[in-house]
Amino acid sequence: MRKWIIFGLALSLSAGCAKRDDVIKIGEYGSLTGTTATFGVSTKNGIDMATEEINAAGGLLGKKIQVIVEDDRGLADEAASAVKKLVTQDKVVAVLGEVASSRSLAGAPICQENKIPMVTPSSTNPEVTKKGDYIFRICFIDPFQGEAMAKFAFENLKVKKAAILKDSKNDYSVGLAQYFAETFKGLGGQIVAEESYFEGDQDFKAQLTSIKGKKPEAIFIPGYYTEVGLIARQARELGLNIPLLGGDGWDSPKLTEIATLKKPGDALKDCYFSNHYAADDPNPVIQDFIKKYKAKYEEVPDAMAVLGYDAAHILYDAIKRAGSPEGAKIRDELAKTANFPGVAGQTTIDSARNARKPLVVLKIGEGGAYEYMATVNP
Amino acid sequence: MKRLAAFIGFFLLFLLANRFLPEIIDPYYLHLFTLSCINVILAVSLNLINGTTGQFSLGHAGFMAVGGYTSASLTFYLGPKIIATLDFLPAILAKNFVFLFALLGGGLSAAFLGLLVGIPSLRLRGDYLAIVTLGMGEIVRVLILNVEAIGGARGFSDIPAYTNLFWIISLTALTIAAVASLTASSHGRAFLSVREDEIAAEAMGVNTTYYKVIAFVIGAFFAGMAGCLFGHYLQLLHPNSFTFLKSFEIIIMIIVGGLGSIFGAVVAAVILTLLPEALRYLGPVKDWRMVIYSLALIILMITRPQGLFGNWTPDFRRWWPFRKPQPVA
Amino acid sequence: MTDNNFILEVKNLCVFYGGIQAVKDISFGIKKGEIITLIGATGAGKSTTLRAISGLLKPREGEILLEGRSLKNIPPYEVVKKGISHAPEGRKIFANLTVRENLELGAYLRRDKPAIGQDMERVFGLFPRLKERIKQNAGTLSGGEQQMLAIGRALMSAPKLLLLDEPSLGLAPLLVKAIFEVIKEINAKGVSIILVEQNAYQALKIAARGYVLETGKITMTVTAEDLVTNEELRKAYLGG
Amino acid sequence: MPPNTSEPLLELATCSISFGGLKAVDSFNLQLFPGELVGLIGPNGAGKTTVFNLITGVYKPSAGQIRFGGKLLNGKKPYQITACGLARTFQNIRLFGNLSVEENVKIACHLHYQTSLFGSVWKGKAYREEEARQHQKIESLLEVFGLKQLSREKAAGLPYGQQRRLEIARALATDPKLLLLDEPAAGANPQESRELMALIRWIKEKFKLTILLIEHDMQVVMGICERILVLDYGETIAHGKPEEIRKDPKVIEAYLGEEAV
Amino acid sequence: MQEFLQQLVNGVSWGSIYALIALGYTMVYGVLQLINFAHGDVFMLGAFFGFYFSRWTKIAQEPTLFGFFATLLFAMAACALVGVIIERAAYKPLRERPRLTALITAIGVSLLLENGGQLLFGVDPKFFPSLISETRLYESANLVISNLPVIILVVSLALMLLLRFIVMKTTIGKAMRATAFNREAAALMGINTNNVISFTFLLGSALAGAGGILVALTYPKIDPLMGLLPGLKAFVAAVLGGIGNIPGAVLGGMILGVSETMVAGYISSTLRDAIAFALLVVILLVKPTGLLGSRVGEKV
Repeated sequence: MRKWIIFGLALSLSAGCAKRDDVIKIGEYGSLTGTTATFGVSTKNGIDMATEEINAAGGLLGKKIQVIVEDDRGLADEAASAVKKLVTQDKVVAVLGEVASSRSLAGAPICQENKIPMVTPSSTNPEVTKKGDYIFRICFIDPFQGEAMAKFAFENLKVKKAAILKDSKNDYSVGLAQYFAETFKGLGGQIVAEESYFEGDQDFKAQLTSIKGKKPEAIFIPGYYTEVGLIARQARELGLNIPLLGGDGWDSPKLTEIATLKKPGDALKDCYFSNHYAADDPNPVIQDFIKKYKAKYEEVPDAMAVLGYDAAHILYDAIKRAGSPEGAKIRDELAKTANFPGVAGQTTIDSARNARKPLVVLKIGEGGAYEYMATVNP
Repeated sequence: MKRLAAFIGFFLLFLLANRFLPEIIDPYYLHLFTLSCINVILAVSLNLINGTTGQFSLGHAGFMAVGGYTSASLTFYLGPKIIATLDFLPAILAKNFVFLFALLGGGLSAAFLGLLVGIPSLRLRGDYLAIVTLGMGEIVRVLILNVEAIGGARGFSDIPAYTNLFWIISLTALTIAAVASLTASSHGRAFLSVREDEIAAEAMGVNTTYYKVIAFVIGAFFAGMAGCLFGHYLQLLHPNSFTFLKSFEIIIMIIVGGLGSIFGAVVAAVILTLLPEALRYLGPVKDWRMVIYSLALIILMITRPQGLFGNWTPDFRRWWPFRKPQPVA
Repeated sequence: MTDNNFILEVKNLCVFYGGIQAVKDISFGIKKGEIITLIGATGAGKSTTLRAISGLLKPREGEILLEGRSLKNIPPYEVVKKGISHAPEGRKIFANLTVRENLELGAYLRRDKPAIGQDMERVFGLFPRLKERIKQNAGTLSGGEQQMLAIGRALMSAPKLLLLDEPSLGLAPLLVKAIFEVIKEINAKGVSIILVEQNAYQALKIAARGYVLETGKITMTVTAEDLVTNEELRKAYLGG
Repeated sequence: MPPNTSEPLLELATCSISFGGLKAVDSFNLQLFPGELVGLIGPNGAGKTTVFNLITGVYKPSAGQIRFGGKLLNGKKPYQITACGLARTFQNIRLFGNLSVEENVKIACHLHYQTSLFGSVWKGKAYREEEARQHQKIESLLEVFGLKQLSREKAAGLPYGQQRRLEIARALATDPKLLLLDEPAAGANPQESRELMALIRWIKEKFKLTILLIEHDMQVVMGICERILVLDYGETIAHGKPEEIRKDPKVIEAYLGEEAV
Repeated sequence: MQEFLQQLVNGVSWGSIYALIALGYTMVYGVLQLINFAHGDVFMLGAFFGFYFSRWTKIAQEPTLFGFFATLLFAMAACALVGVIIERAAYKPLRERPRLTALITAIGVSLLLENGGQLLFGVDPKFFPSLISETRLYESANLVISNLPVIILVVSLALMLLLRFIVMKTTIGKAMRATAFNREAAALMGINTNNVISFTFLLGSALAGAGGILVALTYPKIDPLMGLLPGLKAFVAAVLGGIGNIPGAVLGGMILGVSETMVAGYISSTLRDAIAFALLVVILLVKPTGLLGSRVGEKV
């Protein structure tokens, strides 16, 4: 009985909290369940950490930040429902989300219509920010990473014949692959094979065998770590010992863990990927973040966590500068964001509301450790 | 004549609803209403195939996808041209004319796929048919992933927002009325006879081949229109929305409602659309939303295996105040 | 009704199918070594009574006593263990199994291998046709052979009491005769039999008593003599 | 042998079919003249029901021809054959169990239904008139079979005897010229059998039917059939008037047995 | 030529995984005519049981052959238990109900295991320890054969023979077939049909557990939704081979695996699933009961 009273009290308390005017409500929607839940949860971890930091430092505009999180199960229509609820029921002042461009595209028109700023941490499809002047992104768009890795492969690694293995179900992957191929061919290189898989697949040997027969010097795999780890293993099992290249989807401690044949990360030794930051960068913002993240979640942050963290901070910073939780003012300040010192680099929002920031190329070395290779500026 | 008057009456009523409801009702509830209506169309149309005709189809999401993508291509690529040639009409009429055209295009393309899927149903039964329809749905999805002109893996975005309350309400009403009216007719009994006993139905002179295929065609037609409404509402179509899990969702609706009961399909479609949303207000145990949803489904099936309404369809005419008194038998 | 000679006693049995009462307050008994028969029109409740005895249906009221002990709440597979074997209406043989496997399943609960073998030989003695087809799938047998198999299978559990539901249904006149011969033979070996039959004339000829069921109630208890004496009865139920 | 010399209504000429190498029906010949009531008997597995399935198009004969009113039925689908004026009942009753008695009969009326799919959705005047006509026809049919009070009952919930009757009523609703009855008396007690015989005779006159009948109940067969064919192992072993069949030694040996006579 | 051989090896090893999961599907279907959609999720549980077991017992740190078998047995036993619990709690109350109802319940159980799994195990993928390390049995420039796929193939074939033996030759197998054919008649033989059905689930779920471990060894990324796609594909494989037929499940799995691999290797990897399903449609149109399936023609 006592338990129930306490439970009831807690409920009414939390309900009471929600009604108080001394909080700033921020909405977040993401895939907390479903096939892409791991990305949504990482993003949420990053956002939670940023929020706690701000609240611990006294909050925003004298108020605490309350983040209301809604799950969209990785479905576009549920994303629309979640955003509709956040915007019209919870009356949030701004929205953070989504990881996947398809869900961001479902949420963006609703935010735009209601004049609520939306910041997506990691939707790379150029269409997303074209939905209106309230929609922002703080990650690279597809062309930048694809071009950077193509240049890196051609110029630094002297690769002349490359193969592509992309996730056809994932717009991020398809986009990167497209721009990689265009740039690489433009430089004079040759794409000898273009194969694809679907997110959730486990066996890639057919594609890898076929690629092997075409004798490329490197394979560009712009996928997520969830599949890339297995791909790397299977490539090595088939005796395909050429460098694999990828994008920021690779960044996760799980990647090298899965890509382990004999020693940790050995299946990915001497492979390269583009990322937002290098873990060995002495920059205190980065080191501080990694330390705190490890302490809080007992694991190394992945790219999604970093982007979630940065997105939240960039948004909170804009609210602080706006001095008011009003949508139009927040939007104006978001648009003015310049050289924001995020973990994922110095971020500037351009006139198309996309992020301009440098990327780094990392090499996976002995024991799965990342080594900094190069910085590419937009 | 009376019928025509009723139609015009409803037409005006729906127009009024379209004009004034958004001002009265909270946009979030309106949004849920819209999604519920789309699911009602899907459930009622699948019920014709699955409940009335007894053909176990797991490919409804495929019909929806084909309808959605076809209509979106029409409004996206052809729409501006049609509107340009219709410049003598007020813009709003021209827009809605294009949408009507898209709805029909979406419905007919899905109906054509329904014809293709209906043909295997002549040879296959039960689980084998289910798996073939499921396969067809997956084939559709994979093909969409491969066509760049309709967005491929990125999804088809920038679809004009043509879906409004008028279309939502009138198509939902039309679907329910048409399927209910058909089911209650002699043709409807022919569908039922296929479900009950194909051999006996043939022996009684029912062309089971025709009725099986036609059930798929009609069901797919309405599902295609639902896909059209869906795409022009979200302004986005993505292959991930049309996996076999979507087909499962619709199947769950009609079975929870009571297989064969149109009324049940409608109620269950609404409940199952709202349930996951209502569970958002769980507070501390919000993370358990989908667990609770699945548990609720299992418990409901165990406690009410015949579905919420069994085979029962209320006789709405009885509640109609102007009905002629019927002689007591 | 406390006669200890009763191998099975049914007291005030009421059985419902859903909301419909199929058997209304019937009582009867069968003594050791007897054949009794339940006769009456289709839907009178004959099969329902048998299904209640073998545990396939749960009676709502009343008692079924096997050698004085109640069979209440005993599932069908336990009832078999207690010595009641039921050859159901429509034969229900396992069409995808061979004749031998069907017979072996009849002896599913028995562990005494040699005795099972003997019993199987006995079944073949009764039905030589089955022995010829021992390796065939039961589904390929003709209707008459399937009926033989169903009875043979029921015998394989070495029952004290055999319930036979319409063994002559759908069989040619010649076969009907043969089946009734076998039933007499089985009974001669000491097995008590409750026989449900359409063919009341044939059934009463070999039975000690017949109970006439009408819409779930026993309306009459008759014997073979009544066939001769009671004109009414003959017209209504026994034909000709 | 035939009672009249007019054209046969139904004619099977050297029809054969086999399943997995086993000849189920071998060179079967049958001529059925308008207005006849013919019985088809024989031991289990003799191929009687197979003959019905051949006539109604459920199976396709591997050889031979089937003609109905001079029209070739080979290759026609069951529903097309029914449309020609041939209706049947089934050995193991095949009603539409979950539907009402009335709906069961209505489905059989669908054959002569004129209104299009769209018309029946719109439910215009022509539709309503047709429904009314259909309703009347069904009412009178159910009346004849004593099922009128039960017209709203689920078919599966009827007692066995009434199910059998409903099946015949349903077959009649297709307006057949020829009725094929597969063991209509199975499971009936003598009293019911007698009633059934009367009913069959009556509908034959009333609806001007020709009837082909499979039956094990010798009382029924001998009582109402004008001619009888005896089948064994897919072959016709005897053919004639009931009293001739009763005495035929081949029939007694294969089927009837000494006592049943 | 060697590339083709390599693709064949890839296809067979991928197909044997489908076969392994399909066996469990077919077992349950054969007896209950129920598509146990939760089967793929029990397979997932098998992998997770193995994962946690090997971590707690420290087998993961120092893999031994004994440790591998201990993990395998633990996962099989735990899955068998889960399977029986699912059957008793969710399916048994619906035994006399239309099959579609049980099917929806099965989907419900599947959703429950997936969503519950995401809550319980977390949504991020886990790395399954290499209990058996990968070694190469044969290696040339263009053809590599490793031990794990061979193990899976051998296990699938062995299980197929074992299951066939159980079903065709043992008393419980006879009881299973009798129960499958007619539950009521089986009960009249003295067969406790509830126990037979539970045993079927026990067997099927243990198979799924074993499958989970073996697959996780080869593809060591495990997550709560890992059963979704292989489960569906394995079901397709079972139907392809003729559902309810044990050798059919293996044949169907092999055909599906090899054709998927060949399509991806030689035609188009984006169309892989489309062509796999198209193949299914074509085969079923030609032979509506699957390759080895047979159905007693309906008696009219």
